[in-house]
Amino acid sequence: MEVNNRKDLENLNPDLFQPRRASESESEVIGRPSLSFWHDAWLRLFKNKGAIIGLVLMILIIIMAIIGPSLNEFTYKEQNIRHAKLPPKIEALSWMPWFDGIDHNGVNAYETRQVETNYWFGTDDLGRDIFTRTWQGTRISLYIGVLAALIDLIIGIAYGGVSGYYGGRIDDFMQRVIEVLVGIPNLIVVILFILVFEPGLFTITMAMVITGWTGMARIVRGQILQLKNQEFVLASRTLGATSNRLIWKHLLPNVMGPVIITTMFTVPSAIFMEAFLSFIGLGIAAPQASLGSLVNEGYKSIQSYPHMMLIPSVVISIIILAFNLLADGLRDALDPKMRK
Amino acid sequence: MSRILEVNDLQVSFTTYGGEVKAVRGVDFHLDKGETLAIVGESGSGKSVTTKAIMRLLPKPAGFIKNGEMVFEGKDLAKASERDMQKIRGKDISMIFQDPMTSLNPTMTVGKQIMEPLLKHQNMSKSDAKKRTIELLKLVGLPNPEGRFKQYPHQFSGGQRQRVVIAIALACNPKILIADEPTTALDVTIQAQILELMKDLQNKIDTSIIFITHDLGVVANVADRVAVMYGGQIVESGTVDEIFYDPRHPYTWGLVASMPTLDTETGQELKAIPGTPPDLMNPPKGDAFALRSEYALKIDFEQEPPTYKVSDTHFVKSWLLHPDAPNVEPPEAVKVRQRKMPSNYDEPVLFEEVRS
Amino acid sequence: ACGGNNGNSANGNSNSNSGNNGGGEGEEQKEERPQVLNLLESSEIPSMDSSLATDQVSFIVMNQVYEGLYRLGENDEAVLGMAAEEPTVSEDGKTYTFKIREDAVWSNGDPVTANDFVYSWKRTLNPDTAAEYAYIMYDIKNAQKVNSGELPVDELGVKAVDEKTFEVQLETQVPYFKALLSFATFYPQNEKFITEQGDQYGLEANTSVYNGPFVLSDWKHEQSFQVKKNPDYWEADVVKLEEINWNIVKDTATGVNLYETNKADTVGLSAEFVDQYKGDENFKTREKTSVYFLRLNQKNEVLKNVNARKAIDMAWDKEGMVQVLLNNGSIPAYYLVPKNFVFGPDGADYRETNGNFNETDVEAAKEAWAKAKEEEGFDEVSLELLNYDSESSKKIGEYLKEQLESNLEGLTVTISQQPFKQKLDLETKGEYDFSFAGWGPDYPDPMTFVDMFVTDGAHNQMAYSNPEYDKLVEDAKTTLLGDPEARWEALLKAEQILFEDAAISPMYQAGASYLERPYVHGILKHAFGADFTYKWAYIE
Amino acid sequence: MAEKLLEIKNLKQYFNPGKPNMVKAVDDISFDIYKGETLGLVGESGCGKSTTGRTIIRLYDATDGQVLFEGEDVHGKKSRKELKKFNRKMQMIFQDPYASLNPRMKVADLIAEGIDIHGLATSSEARLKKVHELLETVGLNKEHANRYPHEFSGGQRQRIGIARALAVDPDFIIADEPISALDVSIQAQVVNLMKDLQREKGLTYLFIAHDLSMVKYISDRIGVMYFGKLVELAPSDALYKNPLHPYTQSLLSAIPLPDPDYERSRKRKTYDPAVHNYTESDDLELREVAPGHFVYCSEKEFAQYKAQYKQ
Amino acid sequence: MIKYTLKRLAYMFITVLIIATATFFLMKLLPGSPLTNQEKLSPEQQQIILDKYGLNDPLPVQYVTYMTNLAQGDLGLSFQYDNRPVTQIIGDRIGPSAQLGFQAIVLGTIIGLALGIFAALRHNSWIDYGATTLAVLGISIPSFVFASLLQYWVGVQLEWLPVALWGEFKHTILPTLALTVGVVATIARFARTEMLEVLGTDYILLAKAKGISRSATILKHAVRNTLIPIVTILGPMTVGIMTGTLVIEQIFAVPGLGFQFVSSINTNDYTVIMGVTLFFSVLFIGVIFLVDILYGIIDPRIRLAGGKK
Ligand SMILES: Nc1ncnc2c1ncn2[C@@H]1O[C@H](COP(=O)(O)OP(=O)(O)OP(=O)(O)O)[C@@H](O)[C@H]1O
Ligand SMILES: Nc1ncnc2c1ncn2[C@@H]1O[C@H](COP(=O)(O)OP(=O)(O)OP(=O)(O)O)[C@@H](O)[C@H]1O
Ligand SMILES: [Mg+2]
Ligand SMILES: [Mg+2]
Repeated sequence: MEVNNRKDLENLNPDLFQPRRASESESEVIGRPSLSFWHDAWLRLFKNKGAIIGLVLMILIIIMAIIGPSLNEFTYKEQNIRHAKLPPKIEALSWMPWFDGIDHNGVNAYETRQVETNYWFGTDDLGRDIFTRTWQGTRISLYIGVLAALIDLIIGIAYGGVSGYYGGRIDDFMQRVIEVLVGIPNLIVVILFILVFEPGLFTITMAMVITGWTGMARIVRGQILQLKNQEFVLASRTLGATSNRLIWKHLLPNVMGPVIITTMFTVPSAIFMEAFLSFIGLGIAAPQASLGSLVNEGYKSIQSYPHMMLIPSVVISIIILAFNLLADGLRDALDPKMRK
Repeated sequence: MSRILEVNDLQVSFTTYGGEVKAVRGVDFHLDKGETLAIVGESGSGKSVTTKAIMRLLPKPAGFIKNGEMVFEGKDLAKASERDMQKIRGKDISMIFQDPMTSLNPTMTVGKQIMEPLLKHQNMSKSDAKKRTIELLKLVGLPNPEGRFKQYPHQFSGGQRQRVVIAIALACNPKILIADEPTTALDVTIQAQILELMKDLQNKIDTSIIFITHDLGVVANVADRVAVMYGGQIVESGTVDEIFYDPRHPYTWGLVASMPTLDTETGQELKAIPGTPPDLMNPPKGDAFALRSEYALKIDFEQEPPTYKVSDTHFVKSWLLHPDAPNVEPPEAVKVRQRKMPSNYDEPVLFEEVRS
Repeated sequence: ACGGNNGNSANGNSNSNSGNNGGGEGEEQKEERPQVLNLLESSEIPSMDSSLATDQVSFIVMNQVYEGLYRLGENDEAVLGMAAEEPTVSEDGKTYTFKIREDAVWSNGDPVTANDFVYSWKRTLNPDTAAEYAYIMYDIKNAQKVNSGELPVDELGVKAVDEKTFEVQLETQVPYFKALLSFATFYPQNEKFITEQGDQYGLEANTSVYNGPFVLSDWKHEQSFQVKKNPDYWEADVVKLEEINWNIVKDTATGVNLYETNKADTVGLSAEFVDQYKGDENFKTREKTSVYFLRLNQKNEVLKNVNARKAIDMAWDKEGMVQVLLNNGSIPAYYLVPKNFVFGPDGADYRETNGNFNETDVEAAKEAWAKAKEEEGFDEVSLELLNYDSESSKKIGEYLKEQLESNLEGLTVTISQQPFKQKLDLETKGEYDFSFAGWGPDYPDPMTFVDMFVTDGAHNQMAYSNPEYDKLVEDAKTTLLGDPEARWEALLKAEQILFEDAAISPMYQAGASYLERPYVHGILKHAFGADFTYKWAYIE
Repeated sequence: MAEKLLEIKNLKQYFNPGKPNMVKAVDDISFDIYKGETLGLVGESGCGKSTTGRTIIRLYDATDGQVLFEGEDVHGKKSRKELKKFNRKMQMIFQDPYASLNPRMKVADLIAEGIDIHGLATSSEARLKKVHELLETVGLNKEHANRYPHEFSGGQRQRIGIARALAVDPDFIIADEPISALDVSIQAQVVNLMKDLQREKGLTYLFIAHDLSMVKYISDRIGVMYFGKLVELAPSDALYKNPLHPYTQSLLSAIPLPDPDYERSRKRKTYDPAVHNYTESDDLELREVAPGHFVYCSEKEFAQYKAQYKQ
Repeated sequence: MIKYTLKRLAYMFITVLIIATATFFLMKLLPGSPLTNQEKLSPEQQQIILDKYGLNDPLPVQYVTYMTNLAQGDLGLSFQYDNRPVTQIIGDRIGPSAQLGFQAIVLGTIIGLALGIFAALRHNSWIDYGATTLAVLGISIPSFVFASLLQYWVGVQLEWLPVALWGEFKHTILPTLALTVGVVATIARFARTEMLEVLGTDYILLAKAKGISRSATILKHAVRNTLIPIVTILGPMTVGIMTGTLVIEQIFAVPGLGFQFVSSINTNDYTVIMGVTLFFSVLFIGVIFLVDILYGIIDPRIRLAGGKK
């Protein structure tokens, strides 16, 4: 039997061996600050580099969409045919090969054509300022994207919510309707819709919504189906909560996560779709511009005046990139699986 | 009885966004051949992490072994290469997980999944492996093993799946079987069957078992020895009788007293442990259990307790065994069970000082 | 033909020629270069049935594989085709008798006979065929009545006197009749073959039969088509090209890239590419005879005012449009009948004689606009420009809108962009304010243009009506036929009246820019009918 | 223990009736619950315990049968107001401490939900005061009111769930496995709390669990369910001393108890429904073998059990 | 399973019916007829043409005729290409679109899977970030932008491959690549997420605990389970690609169906528009159905349970 008591253990102050009970508040205390779900998600989002890049890009783009068109003296539709097809020139960046006002063939068009004004992103073939048009187009594209996403969201939540909440025959029927709708290739529907109705911002948006909402509805329904049998919903029901209260207090707040994520993915796909429509000539009507129509216009000059296409293409890509990064980040931040 | 595994001062941490989670904070235990060691403790106390560390299956790159050695047949598993570990896993040490519903690959036939370790470790031919697999299925008590061989996991009930998982774990007659809450997801009747089955098999192949659970009933049923974990440390360990009939640590008291037995009178209060388990991101100073203990001493809030030996097999990590500590009465529920253990020393002996 | 779509599309028309071996050793073996021409076309051949064809692609291909009594030669001269010799013409100039070549055969070996013409023409005019271009034959006796079903088909003034003698009777004299005969609608058709093929006739390379310098040897729909030299052609010895390949490419950039990689011997250029290739030695431009103009719908309560119309015509910068937007050799038009198209009895260009009308003058335009406002009592007005979906027309529409809106106060222009056919439909129904229209000649006479705007004319479509104008046109078609000078005068006068009324606002006379390899020679380009003839083309 | 609070008569709950996947989750069960008692309900997973509870509280519409609360039928057509009254008198505590609290709501709002629905507080101060009281009742403190559920441990959450149920001052609480998802050391917190509350407020419980020792500890009487049927119902002691139905015996023998000596000597019995040898003509029903001790059996078995009981 | 299949078939049938009806009436809303630009035709002749297309009948009769013909697989005659049946036009064009679509899907799926799985295996390494960035870029850059860059650089500048046109296999390479980018990006994202999920499951842990090597664990256990959910997106994606080819077809002068669709829109060729729409719809529904069946075959849980729930 070894005795290996150590000195220091023997010489402890006997006072230390007085009983001391932790108070109840001490043992039940929660150390960390109170965080709501959203706050928590927000913090998580901020730890995601990609999402932050996306968020910053998106904010920049939105700011530019708001102020960009008024940053210089031109309007998006003002033409000056004598200044057509000028390459980009920014005085401050003139050391950069892209913004020195020298075109594809190495000619300084500003000098040869004696143009005094600097067009930051150059001009198009009607002599309109591409800088102004790009941000104007961004505005329109965002508008279409966000509007389409919002309408999707509203219809999707309403439809999916009703279908999932009431269940049974109603759900059965509503699901059949969706099943049928999903069977229709959406690009085709969009094209037909635009053919039949007067082309314009609203038509384009509606065309995308026509079949677009089914995705949202399915997601919402799935979530609601899951949620409505969750114990917290049952608990509320046993307390005598009305459907109204269940829906607004318990169900909707809890589907918001997936809904937001889906919406974030809808925006870029709507923008993409608009670009696509523009490309086949069914986009927004001139002289209004969307990023898609700008790319489409520029596409024809890709070899001679690459700036006309590249600039809006880059902006589209950035928007889509930003939304995707942010959506990815949100998914990570909001996904309950990632919690705990 | 020979030692098959010895774990010394095992420390495991996870790096997370919030900081380092010190999930296991210096754990020592050993396992003898043919015995069953039960590890109990509440959720989050580090039971699974300890066993995953032994298998070297900590989720990478977040989890890592910070310190300590795990000597298996003279080899320190903490330093073994991944290749060596692959040879040991499934062959010498195998593992059963908690949830029978998710631990089988849904797209592979059950037969194939059982055959895998056989083919890998025993260089069997396919037909031999198949024969052995069918034997195993019979062994774990599945009727119609030939037919079952070709079925997929979803065609099995929960209890049957757990049997399959056990069959996989036993395929190569492992020296150590680690069972991480193998019955928690099952019904009591099925749980009883599975426990019987495991004991049965242990007798047949003389495996050592590490059995994790937080159900004291199960512990009483299967264990030879018990280790009680709290806050990433083993606070008390001993033979099953020592733990149930002569517990010394206030947390063990709490555990034992919080369970009613069939004899507990309805009027009698259960001994609840108040509060919540410690946050392992910032483990409390001193004794992790002090905050929730009604027997806490001032020193508990300042200095980590050393380990005392109550008998050759009974270790307790608590200041209450210090000679200067006041004499405390365990709760009623413990007192009624308490027995005099013949192998106890006269006085607890300091076994080991706190490692810093 | 109705202009509009074709002339404008990016690389719509193309031409010529060959040599896809483009490698280094090609140089010393210049002679070795195969007689193969590689071309691009922007759309599929809609029909190989000469009765039904209406579009330029069909016309171009048919012009190579079919042949009428005449075909267009150099300088749009009508040269003998299936006709063996110049016809005998009756005293009154209304009956023509043609001898068909003895050696003219169909590619299936059948001889080309007088009956082939009789059959073809009757088939075209037979109302059951519903041929769009039937009207071009209305100069033939009873043609209109036959076509509208008033008379049986057999009453048509054509007949096969014998196997190789074909007689045509006309309603009136037609000064440009020979040129007209080169037009696709007047091609012969092999009755036996067509009856055999039934519905399938003209739908595939092997369900058509050919009598031209080439035969259609391969036709992959919406992809490519190919003609090969016709060894049985009566003048096969002058045909040097062995093969012409057309690939269907809609995208100009793709076309240019194909040219760059020697997959095409010539490619049409859109404005953007003109800038890029302007300095290229193979860069060429060509003036065309189609004229584009704004139809001003005189049913509109503002546009019915002549001053309003004048204002619109004069208010915008045509020069800028042509140079920057079109940038393809098009020239601003201040007229209806194009330049270098028809020449009077005195040998002078119609255009030279009549000069320009209503040249751009923003100040004058503003004055006229103010006057119009006063006369019609409006202050602000919104007009809809009916436009169609082609790249350049969209651009022009945008340009016009901006120009007109900034120069004419109180005017708002909205643009209604429609698919081409739909736009035509709306025009026909008169449901528009003003529209972007074009016209290409069907035969070499000012009449093909002037005829359009007579009261209730099929192509008037804008409710323009001036009895004086109508009278001049009517006279030129009837009483003045015997007096070329007077007739010419009448046609000149008619255009003058049209512009006094500012009935339309001309925009530009089309041009085309293209790249063509230097080894391509002898492609004939025509002012009317099919755009190109490859019979005499060769590679060198 | 005389007064019947709740009478369940021939309750049936079938899911997907008429379809091939029909489940007779609760198949014709009858029992009474007396005022102030705790009735335990045990049985293996899927035998219909939760369904029974949920049907009683009207989360499901019963396929057939009656639930009388203080003599009034809870099922059947009721006006909104009457239903609300029941909602106040009958409450439920759920099994999963993670799923039973809406993660997007603050603890205060969760607890106050019943107060809001039934308009039990006249002002927001009163509401808050009530919430604080309830928090204290379940051993939490005021500061917790403004927190979100995910910040709490399982035991704390379960106590919040209890506070929510208590907010409407119910007479009767159905506790559906309120402790089985909790850690051993925490379980006692909840059980003690429930017992204290019962004593203080005179509550009646239907306590659903599959852990027999806990059920025995907390219940006055215990019902054993098997495949949608109530097979045995008896006072807790009687059930343990004299388990009659072979299924009850098997269940009891399967549950490990925290006592190594007992475990070493334990003999497990298996249950095979075939032992009954029921025939078509057997009239199966719950029969009172001894006072208060009911067993689901045939006439023949009844006699047998009676004989058995005597010895 | 049979019942499930029949039920699905019934829904498919209803869907097609609805689409056919909707397209039919939508087209009737549009101005224009085969007569446009034929103002010189006499009314009698116009009647003849209208009769040929059955356009003189009252709308309900037209509808019935259309549906009856449809039932017999007759989609009518093209307005634009005189006398050419729409079915024949579709038949001629489908080949190239199908080939491009197929190649793009196969290639894209293979690359996408490899990329996604690799990224997941090297979670949070630069490979992961690289692959993720690539994937996001892939869906951010419109395919036509990518196509024209490909054409210019690979075709014109490097002269490695034909710039455009159709015929030999080499002609299919650039358009396939242009289409593939989107597929790669989508699949890679899916595969990565899915793989990460699978790697976190208990059965992967169990496989490791069996001592199976990492590569075998991944190949035998992880990949297959990753593939299963990906199969479900293949259906809609295939059709997305097929319709999406229209722009690519235009740029590369490929005589495909998408291209045809756009030309028909530009020429108001309603019968062809209707035909192509219907064709795409049927294709879409069919593919989704096939994928579901395939899904059942791959996933034993569904295969044996009979129909999914
Ligand atoms: N991958 C991980 N990342 C971060 N922390 C982890 C991870 N895995 C486990 N932990 C932490 O380690 C601690 C011990 O976990 P462990 O899984 O060993 O608990 P346990 O005793 O097995 O509990 P249970 O009874 O619930 O299974 C917990 O605090 C847990 O939060
Ligand atoms: N909403 C439902 N639809 C269909 N079947 C259901 C539904 N709810 C429960 N069931 C079925 O009814 C039976 C009884 O379920 P119940 O949840 O009441 O069992 P339980 O005894 O509470 O089990 P556990 O101990 O697992 O909670 C089970 O077979 C279950 O699958
Ligand atoms: Mg664990
Ligand atoms: Mg339950």
